[in-house]
Amino acid sequence: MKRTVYLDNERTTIVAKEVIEAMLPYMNEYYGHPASLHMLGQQAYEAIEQSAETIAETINAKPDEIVFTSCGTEANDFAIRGVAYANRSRGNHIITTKIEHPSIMRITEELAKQGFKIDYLEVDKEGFINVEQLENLLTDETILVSVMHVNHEIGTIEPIKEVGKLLRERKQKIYFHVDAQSSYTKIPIDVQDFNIDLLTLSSHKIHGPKGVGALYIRQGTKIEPILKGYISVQRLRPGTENVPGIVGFAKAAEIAFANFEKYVSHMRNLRDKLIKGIEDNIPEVLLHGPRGDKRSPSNVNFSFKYIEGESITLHLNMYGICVSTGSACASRKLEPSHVLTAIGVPPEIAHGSIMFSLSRYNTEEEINYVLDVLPKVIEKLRSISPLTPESLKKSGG
Amino acid sequence: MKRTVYLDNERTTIVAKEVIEAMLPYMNEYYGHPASLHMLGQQAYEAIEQSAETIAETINAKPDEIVFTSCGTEANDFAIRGVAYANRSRGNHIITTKIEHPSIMRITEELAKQGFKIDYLEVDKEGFINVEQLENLLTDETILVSVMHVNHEIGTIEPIKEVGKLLRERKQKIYFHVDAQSSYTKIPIDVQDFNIDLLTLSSHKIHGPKGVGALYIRQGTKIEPILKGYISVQRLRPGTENVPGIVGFAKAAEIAFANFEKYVSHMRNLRDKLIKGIEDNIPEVLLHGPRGDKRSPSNVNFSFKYIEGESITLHLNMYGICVSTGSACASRKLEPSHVLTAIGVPPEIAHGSIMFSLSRYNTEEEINYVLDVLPKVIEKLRSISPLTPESLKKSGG
Amino acid sequence: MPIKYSKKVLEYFMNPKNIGEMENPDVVVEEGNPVCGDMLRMYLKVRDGRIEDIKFLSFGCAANIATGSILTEMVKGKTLEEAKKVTMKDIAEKLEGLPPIKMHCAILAAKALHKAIEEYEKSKVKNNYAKPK
Amino acid sequence: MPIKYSKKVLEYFMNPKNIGEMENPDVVVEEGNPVCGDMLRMYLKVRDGRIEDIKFLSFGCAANIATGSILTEMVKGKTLEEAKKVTMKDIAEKLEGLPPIKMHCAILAAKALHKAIEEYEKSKVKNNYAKPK
Ligand SMILES: Cc1ncc(COP(=O)(O)O)c(C=O)c1O
Ligand SMILES: Cc1ncc(COP(=O)(O)O)c(C=O)c1O
Repeated sequence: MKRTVYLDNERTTIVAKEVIEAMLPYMNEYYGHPASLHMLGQQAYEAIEQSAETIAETINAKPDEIVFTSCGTEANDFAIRGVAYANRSRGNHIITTKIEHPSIMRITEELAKQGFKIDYLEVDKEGFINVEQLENLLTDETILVSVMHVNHEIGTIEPIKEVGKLLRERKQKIYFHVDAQSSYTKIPIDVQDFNIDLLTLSSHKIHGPKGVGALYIRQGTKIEPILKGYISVQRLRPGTENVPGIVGFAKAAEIAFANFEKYVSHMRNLRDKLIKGIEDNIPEVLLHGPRGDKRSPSNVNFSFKYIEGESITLHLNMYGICVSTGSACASRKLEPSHVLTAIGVPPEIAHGSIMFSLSRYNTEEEINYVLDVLPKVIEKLRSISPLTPESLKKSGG
Repeated sequence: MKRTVYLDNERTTIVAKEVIEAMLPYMNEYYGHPASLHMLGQQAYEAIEQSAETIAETINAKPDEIVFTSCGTEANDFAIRGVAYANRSRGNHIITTKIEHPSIMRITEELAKQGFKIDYLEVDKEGFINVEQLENLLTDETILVSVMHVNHEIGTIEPIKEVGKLLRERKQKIYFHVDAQSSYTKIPIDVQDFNIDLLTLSSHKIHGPKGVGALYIRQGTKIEPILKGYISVQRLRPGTENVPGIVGFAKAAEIAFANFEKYVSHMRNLRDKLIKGIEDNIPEVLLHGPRGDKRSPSNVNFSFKYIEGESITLHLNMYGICVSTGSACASRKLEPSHVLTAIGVPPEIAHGSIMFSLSRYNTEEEINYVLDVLPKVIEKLRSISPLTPESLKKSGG
Repeated sequence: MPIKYSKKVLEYFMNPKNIGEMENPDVVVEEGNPVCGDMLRMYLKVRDGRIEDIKFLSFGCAANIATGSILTEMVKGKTLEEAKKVTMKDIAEKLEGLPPIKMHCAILAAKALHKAIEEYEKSKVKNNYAKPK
Repeated sequence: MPIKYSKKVLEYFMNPKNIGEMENPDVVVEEGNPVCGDMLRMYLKVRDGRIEDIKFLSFGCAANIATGSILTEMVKGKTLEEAKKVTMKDIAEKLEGLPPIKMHCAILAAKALHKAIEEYEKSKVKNNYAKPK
């Protein structure tokens, strides 16, 4: 009955039709256990090998440097704790940023409790780290640097390549981890060129199925598995592999890379249309993150002043528009987005933030629909808000 | 072209048609992130809740006592290390058996390295533990007992209820974990009646998709998560949930329990037909594990003397028959099955073991086909073997 | 656990009651703070010890708007003494439940009401003292 | 990693060559042990310093059968000196590769052959000494 306009693609995406089709035979035809000797087992095993090859190729890695996990969160945990524990004898210092996804932050908080020393890089108003600050923080004890490629809330593209270059020049080995979940299939990644040792990918962000992630681990990296059970056929990650999921992930990557330029420029066009439309039609808005080429092609994030994001989200939902908010009201901890806080957005404005994240399936017509609905919703909520430009100036932190 | 007779259902199973159908809408319709506020997110969230309810009901538990994982291996790791770490202050003694699945054994080996004291219960010639031995091993330091419900290789049904009763009578709390992967949907489980605190289940063994397992955790159990990342909507297990996988798992359980008696007696009939057929038609064979009601309805495991299991497996594969072997030649460690070793099978006989494991989809006609092919294969391999009854008697360990 | 609202909450959220500014109220109070993401302004008009009119403005989430709506509905026409007895539990119940993490919205609404009544009573006392002619 | 055999290995496994007992061999040797899961019995008939006939029996995996087959094919008709030079690497190559975990099968086959030749040569020396009439 009601239309759906899905603009929450940074959270998760629809599974592509071709991906589902690629998965099905591994559920009801080649459904054997990849460690089994018989035909159905061998086919499952070869599917894993083939999928690793596909994924590896997209980031200029080797197939046996890809380990499939159950999600990006697990891959991040694996990368950070796996390297931290395996290299503890060399040092206990880890550097990351203030705007990482919580799946990294929880891990570094955990490691801090265990005696690791964690430094969090500051970011500027657009969300960029400062490579000089990173350089100044490096010590002989530093074993790992983790910097995300693209920020998942505000779309900032971090200077990964410069970080890789800096670390390459150091005498001692400092492992470089990149969480590439928000950039994969949207911004080219070359683990050789960028000097990346560990890279996190996730299937459900690229029109693949939920239940699969991957960690690229450069050959020779000292790392410890974090799940300790019995190995099936993959090294370092125990348990029966999610074969159809892995096949679907690879298929999703294949499709995205076969049409990389087309999909990305489509998203970029919609992004710019949406940004312009909002700025032209709604007063008192604030775009978070950079503009143009330094911004992810799929990310739009605005604060609508004087109103609160959960209310906006739920109102838009009534019109079939699916978005996310960085408001405290929508978080389990009742705190506004740590990313917005890190770029200096005051909490009362952060509460009014809405992330619109695009996929290749969105259309111009959908953006028009949003640009029709959104101003009404914002106006309605502002009409019942006690806040005004003046009241906001008076109210303190 | 060639027919397939799949008898490797202890390793993994075909995904049921109805299960695939139940999963699809969560890939391309209700594909939102379960933590998202909008409709597509709420639907995903409710699907997880609903699935937990379905699974919980089948084992007489409450929905919020079910935590979904990525596989049974992870659930086993979570149960054992999670409880061990969280209860270390109370004691460091854990009791398990000599015939657990490697996904348990690797964990207890790991814990032993970390200073835990692990006792492994002996089993008799049919694979049964002795509850008296367990009782004698209990100390004030014991925090956890882990005994599998049904052995995955030889189908022995362990006296779980008696173990639960024994532990219930102790003054101090001793957690009881049961790996029920080989029994779930085949032998009734009641976590209240059996006094089980933690129960491992896996989807891909019951005609559900790969990539999903579950751990039942009794309310009030002191347990620590083993993956440390950001929580999505489930407690204790971080990462974006595999929503379609979870839905498929629940659907698979639902189907199996709706037809429990029918499916089980079908498998039991085929099992007995296969056992009788082999014993009647092939000389010098040895059934591993118990007979009758004390044996899993889906498990048949024979050694064919004087020949080796990998060869048998690959020969049967040429006829489209998919089975597994406990031979050293098929293992990564070049050791025969630790289960067969534990029940006292000499290695040269263990090498000739073949597990035929049934599902509800197998037919009598398939069993007839196997009983037609198998004797020829065994004879052919015996005709090229240097071993004879006499030579085996001479050869030593 | 994500936030799961009852149908009633969503109904009141989409069609809030007694929302808007009020001309010539007897009292205006604010409760909460935009910095925390939740704020309510409440207007009260009292006649003969009864709440003749009550309105509110909301900066906040769906629960904030819904609790404000239901509370104002509940107390409109009631005596001040009756209104004082309304608790956050009553509000949550009328809404057919609130997610635990959103109970603070019911508290906020109840607080605003109690503060408004208090201020009204204080001002009356003051007026009583001021007016003896 | 599961065991992944080349097509050639599977071909030789399903259709093994030179397999079976031999009547009146010059030598019979065994290599390996059923306890370890791999055992080969090899029969050799030599004429004029050349391997006139060679056969084997196998208790073991597909690789065991395939390596025995290919090796016996490779050396049949060769001189003993030529046969001695055959290594496990040659065997694996002829089979278009063996999984690393299965290289021990090629070693076992090569060992059996070398042992058989050695025994043959020993027995000839003995016979030579025994026969001088
Ligand atoms: C940047 C980033 N890292 C990590 C994650 C977590 O990955 P997953 O959802 O696959 O567990 C996400 C997605 O939520 C993300 O956007
Ligand atoms: C008894 C038992 N426990 C644990 C496992 C491991 O579970 P999974 O294959 O889901 O990782 C298996 C299956 O291989 C099993 O049979």
